[in-house]
Amino acid sequence: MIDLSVNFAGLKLKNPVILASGVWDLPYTKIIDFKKLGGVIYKGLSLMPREGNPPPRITEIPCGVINSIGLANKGIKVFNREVLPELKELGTEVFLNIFGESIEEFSKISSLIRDVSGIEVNISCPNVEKGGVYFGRDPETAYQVTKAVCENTDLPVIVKLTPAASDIVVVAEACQEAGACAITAVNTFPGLVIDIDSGKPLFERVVGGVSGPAIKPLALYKVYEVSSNVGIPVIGSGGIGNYEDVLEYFFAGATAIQLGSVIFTNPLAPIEIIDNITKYAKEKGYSNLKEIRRCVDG
Amino acid sequence: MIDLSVNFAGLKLKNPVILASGVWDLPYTKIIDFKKLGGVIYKGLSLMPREGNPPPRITEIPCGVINSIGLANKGIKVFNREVLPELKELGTEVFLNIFGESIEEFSKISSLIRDVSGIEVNISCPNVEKGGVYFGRDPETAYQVTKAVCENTDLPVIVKLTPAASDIVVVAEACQEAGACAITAVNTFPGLVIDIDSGKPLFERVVGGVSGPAIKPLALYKVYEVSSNVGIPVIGSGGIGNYEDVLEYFFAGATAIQLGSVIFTNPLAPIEIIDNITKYAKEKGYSNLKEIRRCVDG
Amino acid sequence: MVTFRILPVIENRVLGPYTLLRIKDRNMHKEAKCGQFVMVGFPSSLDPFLLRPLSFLSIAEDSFSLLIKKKGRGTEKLSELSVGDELKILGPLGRYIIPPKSGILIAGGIGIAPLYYQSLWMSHGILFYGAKRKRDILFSKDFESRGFTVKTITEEERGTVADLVRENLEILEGQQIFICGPDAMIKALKDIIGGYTKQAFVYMERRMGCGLGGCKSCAVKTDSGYKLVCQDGPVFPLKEVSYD
Amino acid sequence: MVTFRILPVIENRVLGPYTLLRIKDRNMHKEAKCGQFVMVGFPSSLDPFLLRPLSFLSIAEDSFSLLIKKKGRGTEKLSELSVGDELKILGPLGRYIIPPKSGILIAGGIGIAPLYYQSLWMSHGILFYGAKRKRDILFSKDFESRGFTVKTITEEERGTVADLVRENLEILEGQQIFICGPDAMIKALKDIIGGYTKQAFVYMERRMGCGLGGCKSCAVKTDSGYKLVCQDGPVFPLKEVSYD
Ligand SMILES: Cc1cc2nc3c(=O)[nH]c(=O)nc-3n(C[C@H](O)[C@H](O)[C@H](O)COP(=O)(O)OP(=O)(O)OC[C@H]3O[C@@H](n4cnc5c(N)ncnc54)[C@H](O)[C@@H]3O)c2cc1C
Ligand SMILES: Cc1cc2nc3c(=O)[nH]c(=O)nc-3n(C[C@H](O)[C@H](O)[C@H](O)COP(=O)(O)OP(=O)(O)OC[C@H]3O[C@@H](n4cnc5c(N)ncnc54)[C@H](O)[C@@H]3O)c2cc1C
Ligand SMILES: Cc1cc2nc3c(=O)[nH]c(=O)nc-3n(C[C@H](O)[C@H](O)[C@H](O)COP(=O)(O)O)c2cc1C
Ligand SMILES: Cc1cc2nc3c(=O)[nH]c(=O)nc-3n(C[C@H](O)[C@H](O)[C@H](O)COP(=O)(O)O)c2cc1C
Ligand code: FES
Ligand code: FES
Repeated sequence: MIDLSVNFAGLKLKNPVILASGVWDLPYTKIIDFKKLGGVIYKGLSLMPREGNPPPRITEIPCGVINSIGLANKGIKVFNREVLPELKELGTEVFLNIFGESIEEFSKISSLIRDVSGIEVNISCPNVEKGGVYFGRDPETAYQVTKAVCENTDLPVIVKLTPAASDIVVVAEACQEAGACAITAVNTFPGLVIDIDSGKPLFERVVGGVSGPAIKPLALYKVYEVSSNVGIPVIGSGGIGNYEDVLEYFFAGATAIQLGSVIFTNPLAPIEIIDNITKYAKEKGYSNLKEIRRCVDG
Repeated sequence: MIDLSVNFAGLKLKNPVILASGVWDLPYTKIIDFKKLGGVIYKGLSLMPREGNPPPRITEIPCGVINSIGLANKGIKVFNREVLPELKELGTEVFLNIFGESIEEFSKISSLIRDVSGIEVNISCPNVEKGGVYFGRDPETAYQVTKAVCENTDLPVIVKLTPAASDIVVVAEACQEAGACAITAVNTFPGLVIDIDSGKPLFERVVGGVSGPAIKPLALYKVYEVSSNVGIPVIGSGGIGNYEDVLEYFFAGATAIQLGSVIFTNPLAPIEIIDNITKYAKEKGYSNLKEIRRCVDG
Repeated sequence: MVTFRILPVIENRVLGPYTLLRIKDRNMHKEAKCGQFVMVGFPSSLDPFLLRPLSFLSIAEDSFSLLIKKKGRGTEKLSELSVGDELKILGPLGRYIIPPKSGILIAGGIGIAPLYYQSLWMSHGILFYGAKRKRDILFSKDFESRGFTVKTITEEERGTVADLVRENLEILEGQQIFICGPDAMIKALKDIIGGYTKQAFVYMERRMGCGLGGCKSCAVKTDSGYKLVCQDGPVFPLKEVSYD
Repeated sequence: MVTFRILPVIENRVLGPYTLLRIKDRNMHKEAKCGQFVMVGFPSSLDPFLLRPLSFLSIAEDSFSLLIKKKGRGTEKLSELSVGDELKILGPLGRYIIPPKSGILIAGGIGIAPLYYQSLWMSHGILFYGAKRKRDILFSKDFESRGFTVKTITEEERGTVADLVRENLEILEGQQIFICGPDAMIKALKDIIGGYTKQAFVYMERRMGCGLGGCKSCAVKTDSGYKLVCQDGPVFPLKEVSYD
């Protein structure tokens, strides 16, 4: 038996494959066997419900997508009542991705979170007016947000960073100092698509967030930068589509990885990737992830 | 007749399509009719010859490429003697892309440039130990380099910026203040590819520069940011592959555009794009580029 | 149950201005219901990246058919497929509707696809059908042979389907109405058939990421906030859909 | 003259462990010379992005052939093409060589492709040819029928082509030698045939961007600095190529 489990943040995931925030919801139980996943991170939640941005909210770009969802969600209270009970039945570790427009909002929402494995703090969404990347670009604000969350929860706190920060390592260090026990690197890259028929930006908010294979080498470099310089574990996110990509992230220093846009083009990718990592380990004669990683360190 | 000419930096280009630095060289005369191009920018030149980085120097990524050439070139003196005479025969505007590891080197090389239409200052290459992005990330150094170049030449000076700057607008403003008459936005994005067989980065220098369609929405956003905030013309560069992409760049505020990696996958793209812009203008009843642009402004 | 599979094209036929693709599959007829759709993509390349939402045109025991209008790169590539080429198929998706035994269908252009499929679940009715040119009108005989009265209009001759409906408003009374067509047509119809909207439904289109309620990208503005085409639709009560 | 065109595949044949693709073209035979190659890519998708360098295997009046070893995604997709599928073709590329009337060819694996093409320009010679398995050895009869002596070796039986050459060193004397195969093989041969290197040449492989001397990516380290496979090569004097 190959042991794919990973430890981080005091947790033990059965494997390193985590569904990223914002790309899936409960209907995916119709097609994915969630019990096989290492974990899932639920769509960004705010204190109050948010409508999200007007459509169009997504479009294709070369080898990827750009979105401007705007963190549409029902708010933490409705979530706790209506969604949480179902998430707890999924049979995998559940993390909540949270978003606030102020430090106070982050404090409040954190204190309302219960019955999950951990929190992922979103200071990296490019699709909102306040908070989001504006917090994640600035090490000082990143520190304060992280601290506020950590003070209001006993759950493990992961902070999800934006590649738009001028120096992502400095931001990661600030989060570590404030009590984060892991870093997710990275959220989407800010991008622009113009509708050539109107000559105007496709999205009402102009900027959108770019994800998918197009950003893989860019995101991988951020993971490499953070994991080479920061002591806490890094969860890699950005353009992962197959097990080879996952290996690249391991070798760049990631402890676990998240799958986002790939499920749009192959909803079975999470399961296929877990199967293929197992197959790879078998073929190479490795019995756990440490041995896979060691092939670089040693 | 459709007039595709553009004016910038006191120059009149017959059309807005410019071949970017580093992707072409004289053998392309075997396949492209250079007389049809708006302009060409020659491969980054330094004061002294540079060997460049050890191979591999390029590889494919999803919808693009990543390179680690390392500014291999023969140096400005050999260039002036051996290459310049041939470039002057191309029948198009020739710009020289220059690179230095110090401000002094930039001064010296600038004073040795003659008989071309202008200079593009490269403070944005990610593939070198010194200079390159290290200069282009910092507004103060960008200012000093630009000033040094402007003081040593009467030619129009364009500065080519890196998307890795924390705030590209601030860098662009610094260049404008120092005397730049146009901005090229942007050079390649820093990225990483790992060879999963060895578990090590594919390139000896670890980081490489990502270009091609994969970066188009990211680069377009940078062009939009710079052109919305800075007075001098912006030359767009990043992932352009067809005339629709060129229109996106126009509507985002670019005055002219550069074609880079596309010629790897379609060396005739520059000519096809010029033909297709003409066709588009005809179909829409526009007689020049101003009218195309106006469809947004008006 | 939703499945994701790689399935082969077994027929590619030009049909008026559109392409009919038939895809081999023995399961869809057991799973799919009225009102649903699939998402379709190209294996073994990351470009084009996203799957494209397409309605069923019809479903047989051994295959199902799609009717495709060339719009951009994806539909263009779909139109060029050869027999034997393979596609990624995710589906069936969307909330199914319970089709009325009889009712009124209002189609504009390619909007005929889901309404044709819906008509297969009905026993009779009336079809109002508008298109650009006369030769773009498809399936008239077919509808008639299955108990439908077909009223057509073309822009090259007389006007839009909204004009046609306006001329026949009295027919709509007391009937269930199903609309599919471009946004402008839906808007116009909403104004025209205001009085009958309690019974009117519309097939909506939005750019989609996942097709499975995950990404929240296919938002349609309704009186009670945004709803999702892939989860709450594609069929919505016309009166709910908001155009302000 | 270099051209860039979209050309159709007219034959896809499995040949041992490789795929032979024949591409319809009436011009290449007028343009291409010994030692050259083409770059090949897929139209209408941005992924895979780059063109792949491939040697000519042979050129007829109405077509040219490539011999392809599956290595990664690009060569895999090439192997799966059907007759009628189209490819982007850029070429002919590289510096041509003047083939000797006779000489020695040393091939490892897929290295047979350019050497087979070169042999078509020669009147006779000797081929040393190594492969993994016996059934991977191609064209032996063909070479022999054209005046070549063929000496083969396989790893499953006896060893590598370097071993074969070591056993036959005396044959090399005074001959022009052309080598194509994996880097490790070239390195080994460089050590073994040191004394004959004045006359020895090697077909080099590097990852390429442009194929036209533009991007400087296909650098090969030589005694006089980096040279470019696509412009100065692909054929280099063995003694120049540096392996430190
Ligand atoms: C539920 C549903 C059912 C549909 N049924 C059919 C059908 O049966 N036949 C048919 O021809 N068309 C149908 N459409 C529209 C079809 O999905 C689009 O025409 C198609 O996605 C355009 O793709 P493209 O690559 O050609 O265009 P591009 O403009 O190149 O596509 C770019 C991106 O935008 C998306 N997009 C562009 N236009 C639309 C649109 N109108 N609706 C949704 N996404 C869009 C594409 O999916 C893609 O992600 C349906 C749409 C929906 C939402
Ligand atoms: C001048 C020349 C002639 C060649 N002739 C032949 C031939 O006749 N038959 C044949 O089977 N192979 C030949 N090769 C090797 C062939 O180009 C590679 O096997 C092929 O590019 C691999 O592409 P891929 O997509 O399958 O591999 P991937 O590893 O997926 O490719 C990723 C990228 O790396 C490049 N790459 C990977 N390996 C090589 C390599 N060995 N050489 C150059 N680029 C590489 C690819 O072109 C692509 O850009 C030749 C190479 C050169 C330089
Ligand atoms: C449609 C969409 C919605 C997203 N919503 C969120 C979100 O709510 N919170 C968040 O932290 N990240 C969100 N993301 C970012 C993803 O979780 C992920 O970090 C990013 O897409 C990069 O990974 P990928 O390239 O694998 O998609 C969203 C991404 C997409 C495409
Ligand atoms: C192989 C290669 C070499 C390059 N060399 C240079 C260079 O010497 N100087 C420079 O300013 N930019 C250089 N660039 C960047 C391009 O000029 C261009 O700005 C970048 O590739 C983005 O455009 P694209 O996406 O159209 O390729 C190089 C790019 C590539 C791919
Ligand atoms: S397409 Fe993702 S929620 Fe509808
Ligand atoms: S491949 Fe571009 S220089 Fe050789």
